[in-house]
Amino acid sequence: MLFNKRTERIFIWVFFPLALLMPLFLAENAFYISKMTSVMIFALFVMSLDYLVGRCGLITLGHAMFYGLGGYLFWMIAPEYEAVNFWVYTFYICMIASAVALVIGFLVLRTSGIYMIMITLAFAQMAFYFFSDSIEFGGNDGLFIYVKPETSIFGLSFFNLDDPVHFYYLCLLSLFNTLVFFRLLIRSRFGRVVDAIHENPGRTTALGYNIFLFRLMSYVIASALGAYAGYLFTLQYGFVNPSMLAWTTSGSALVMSILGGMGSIYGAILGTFVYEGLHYTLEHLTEHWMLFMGALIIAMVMVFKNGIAGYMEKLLEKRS
Amino acid sequence: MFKSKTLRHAVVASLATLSLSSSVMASDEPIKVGMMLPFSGVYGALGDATRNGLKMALQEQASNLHGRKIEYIEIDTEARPERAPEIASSLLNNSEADFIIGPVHSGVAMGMLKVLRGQDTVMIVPNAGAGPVTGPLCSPNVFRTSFSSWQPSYPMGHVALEKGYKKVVTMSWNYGMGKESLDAFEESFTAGGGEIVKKILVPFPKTEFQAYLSEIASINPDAVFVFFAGGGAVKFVKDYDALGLKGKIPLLGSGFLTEGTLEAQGESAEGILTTLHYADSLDNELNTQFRSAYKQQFGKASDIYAVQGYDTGLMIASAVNQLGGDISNQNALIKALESTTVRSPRGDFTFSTAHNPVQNIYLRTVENGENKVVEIAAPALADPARGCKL
Amino acid sequence: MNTQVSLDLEVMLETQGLCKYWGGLKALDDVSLQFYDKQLHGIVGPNGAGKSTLLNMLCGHYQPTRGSILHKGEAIESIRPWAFARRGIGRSFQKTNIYSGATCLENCCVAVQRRMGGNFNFLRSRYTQKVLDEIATEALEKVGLRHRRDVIASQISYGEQRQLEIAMVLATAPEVLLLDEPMAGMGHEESQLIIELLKKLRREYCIVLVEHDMDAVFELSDQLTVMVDGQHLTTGTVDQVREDTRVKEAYLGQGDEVF
Amino acid sequence: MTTSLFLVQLINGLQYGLLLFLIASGLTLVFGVMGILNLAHGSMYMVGAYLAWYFVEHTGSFGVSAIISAIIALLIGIFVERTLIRQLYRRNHLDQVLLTIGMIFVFNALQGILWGNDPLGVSVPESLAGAIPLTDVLEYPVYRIFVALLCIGIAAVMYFMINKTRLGMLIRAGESNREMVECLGIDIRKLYTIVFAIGVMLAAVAGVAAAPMSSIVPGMGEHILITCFVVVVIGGMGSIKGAFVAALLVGLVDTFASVLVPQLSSMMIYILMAFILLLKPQGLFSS
Repeated sequence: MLFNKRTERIFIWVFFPLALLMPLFLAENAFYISKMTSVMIFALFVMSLDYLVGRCGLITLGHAMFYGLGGYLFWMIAPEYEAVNFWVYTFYICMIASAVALVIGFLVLRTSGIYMIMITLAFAQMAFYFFSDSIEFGGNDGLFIYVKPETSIFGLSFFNLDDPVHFYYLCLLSLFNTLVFFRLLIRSRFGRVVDAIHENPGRTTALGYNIFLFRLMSYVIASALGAYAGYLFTLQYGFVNPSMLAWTTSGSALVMSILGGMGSIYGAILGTFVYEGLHYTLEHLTEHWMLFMGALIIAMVMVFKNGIAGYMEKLLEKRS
Repeated sequence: MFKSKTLRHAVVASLATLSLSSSVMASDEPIKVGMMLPFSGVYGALGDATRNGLKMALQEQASNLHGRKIEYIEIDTEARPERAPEIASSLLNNSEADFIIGPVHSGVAMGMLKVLRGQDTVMIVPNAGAGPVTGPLCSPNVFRTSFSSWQPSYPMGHVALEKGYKKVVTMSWNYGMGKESLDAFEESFTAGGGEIVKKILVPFPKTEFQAYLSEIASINPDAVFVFFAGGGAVKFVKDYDALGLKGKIPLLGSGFLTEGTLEAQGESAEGILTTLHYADSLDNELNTQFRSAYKQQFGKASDIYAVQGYDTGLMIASAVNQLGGDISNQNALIKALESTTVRSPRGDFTFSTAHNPVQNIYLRTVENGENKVVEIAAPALADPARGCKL
Repeated sequence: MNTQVSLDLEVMLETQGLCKYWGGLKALDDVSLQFYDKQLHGIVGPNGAGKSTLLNMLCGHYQPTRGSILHKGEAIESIRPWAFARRGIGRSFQKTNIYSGATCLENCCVAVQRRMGGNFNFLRSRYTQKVLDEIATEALEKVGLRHRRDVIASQISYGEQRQLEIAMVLATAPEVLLLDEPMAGMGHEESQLIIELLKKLRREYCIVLVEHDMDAVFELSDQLTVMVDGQHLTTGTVDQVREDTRVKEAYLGQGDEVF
Repeated sequence: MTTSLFLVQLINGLQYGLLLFLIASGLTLVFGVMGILNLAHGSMYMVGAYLAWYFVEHTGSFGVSAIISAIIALLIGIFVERTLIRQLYRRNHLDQVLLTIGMIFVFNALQGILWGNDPLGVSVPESLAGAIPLTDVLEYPVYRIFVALLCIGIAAVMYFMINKTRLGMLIRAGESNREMVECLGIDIRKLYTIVFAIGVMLAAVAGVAAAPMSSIVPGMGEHILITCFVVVVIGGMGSIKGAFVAALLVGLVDTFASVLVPQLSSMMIYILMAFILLLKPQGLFSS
């Protein structure tokens, strides 16, 4: 078990209280709220990818397919001018995405390594062109969502999605829940088998596990959460675009996940915030932000062996 | 986990910054112009030119701004639509820009509109021709200084009929702008009795045209009408020549086919007929002045994108001048903008009720590496603005 | 030419005309053997005799080209690899094959958990299940690794890792143990530990042992099979095999001083 | 489709396929020998095209420009391998992915700084400027035939090198067993430097060759990169022969799909790849 729990605990205790308090300081500036919200949504997406790549050893370059699917699914199944229930549609979208993941996972998990990277890419590209070439789905220009869902449970409504601060807290809650969920998942009996498969698939088969089933299950879980992230993204601005499904989206998510520390789950949040933070800072500083971004990425690969999370742990080890 | 002292410091610090930023006097503040343009990648050249034109205009008009300075905030959209809402929100809420200029790419335009429609800022589109911007999604605070994709292509149908072409193949990338252009051409061409024998939509951004051109050659139509821009336009025109279609089947296009690409296209572009709201060789004083000034300042020839940026600057300056420098009342600002007549290098133009330019469309042909104006294909053409309720 | 003696014990595993061809190469050719319950069946032969190939097919790792494998009379050669372990056929590998990043206990827990269920229980913590830990600890106890319970597997000695691997197989509660050179690369003392262990185990399980260490095989085996060039040469008790002239020839032909 | 149109499309498909092979061959070579997944390969294709343009502008000769560009690419390859790639041999694939993505950023930024964002074009060298008439309307430019022949030539040279020369022997040995090569007393690091540099040079040469028949634009590398990966994976990672067959297959499928099933044409090569990988999970010619 690569990542120790202490760093994770420290991270959680620093990050979440800060994130909880942030709107109190920055409520005046709607942009920071919405920027933080969108970074958290993407962190959720990166986290689902991190589980798949880092914990299960299933490297995919097609995860953005589910991110985009989350958005398009909502557009497809929700009535255009009527507020639907957020939770009910979360359930629908996760279920449909799971069904899609079940079929695609059944096909792609027969391959491994680089071949799996490419076959997941192939399916994602097909989905990308499906949406970007068809007029019914708004083509290259994308679609608008006009009415945001309401969030009542048994008549009680905690979040008003039209209010950026409410939406911020909904996303923070989602991120926190996802982190907790993955922690539980990793510590569960299921997680034990997944770890075992990641470390030594041959041995695990010899112990009598049908590793395909476990991989498929993991793929479905991660895909459903990826779709949930895409659904949140769509709700934030009410905008769906095929570029959500583009391979570059999968690519940058992968970069953030590696940067954060593969398989550490909480590293996904770290990686996303660091990457987005750098991107934001650099692009406001210079037109040639790409040069510095690239150089920084290269430098970070050289310095951090297991991403930022891994580096933090090393620091902590040294001190204790 | 963390020391409570540190936290308190952080709280105090951020509160202090907050109160500082809101206490600055409004009248001393510069006019903030946010730019959401692509400065890298495939559309990078377009973003550059637009920015240059815009800055040049505002520099020239500095004396008309009633002492107000201009502050620019430039953000690279990378032509990624999924980032558009966020950047727009950043310019709107964080930078509190008075004007937001952008974008080049239609998908990005849609994402921007989602955030900026009806907000307390003015969005001016200096290029993206997507119909909905001044159609069903039009809004009081959204203007366009360029064109709707319908505008440059619609007159070409009449031109083709006049030339006596009966059967035409149309072709473009399979995306909004391309499809809208082909539809506009088809509208006027078929209304006059012409026939579209085949409509080819190439997946964007594919540039392997050989297979399609071979097919066109086998159909052998009277003419070919295309919409391509930038690198794709270069490749298409070169392929059209290399495969021997040039000189045998006349090539017509929406003007972007030969804008900013002529140097790279070289000989291959000679003789192509296009329609557009501008031409480098337009014979008027303003244009000559503009072109030489631009060349002097930036060291390269201006193009349509520079003109569009320039006109955006003129439009802003004119409104600021009309209001005596006080642009704090949004309704007044919008009124001023609406009533502006832009004295542009492309010829004077006004705005339609949907906030799209009412402008001349010129028929041009490529001669010696330049777009030469043949005639005015449609004078003061207004976009039908289908679906706009303004 | 089945020279195998019938015993009054139950036949756990049986091969009938088993073949494995790799392209033109006959790694295993027409091998028919019977493995009895509560007996230790040694398999020896020079390098390339097909011992490991045989073992890999008995555990489902390879699909036979021809022939069949019977487990308690049922043909199982076409079932999926993981289903072999579920039928109680456990194996250890020639090269150490453990979860080196996890503790010894965790290693065995993975093995125990398969038959205890709850593998698709997503939320209940794996660390709060006493029964599992107890059974896993028992398995460690059996191989004498109890004191290493909470040590990361990569940090115990090589010999202990081999023991751990056997513990993992035991933890799956198998009926058949397929052991592929469990003593390979070990020093004398470590080998002795394994030998003692196998002596304890051989009256409880049906064990198939492929091993290079002849002394150990002779000491442990109830039945002994000699294989040469992918073919079955002879099977019998240790004494019978020792007397067999063909065996001597086969080994002498290889230039090996074995006996 | 008439027979003549079919033949023309066949030529189009083969020509496109051959160019794809040229770009993809470097990618598969580097992966096969060094196990490095070089996502910056497309950037080298772009760099090649830009260098070709730059030196044609300055020397006036396409041939000279091609040679200088190839040499510069070789040097870039050596430099990148020595300073960056070398540090990562012992790290996992994903770190290599991250590194090469960083390199894409850097190359794109440098392209913007050095050459700007305008689309550029190189004209076909005079000696290869003619065209051969195919039908009444259609001609086939000599330059494209030349490029196709060049690709076949390079394929032949690579085949010869890998199967008949000492370097090729080392490459094949290095593929299967790193230690063995080291035991032979050969500095594997030198071998890796050479192979990586050759891979980079192949990409750049492809960029140079493509320059006169395409437009030189920012981002041209990323688009081709994905197509190249499709080729390399269909062929089987690391197999030159596989890349050759797969490139032709992809070229033909893409060409004919454009005409026969236009509504699916954008997806067609991905459908092809998915289909092949489902049948042969290791590609057509995996080792």
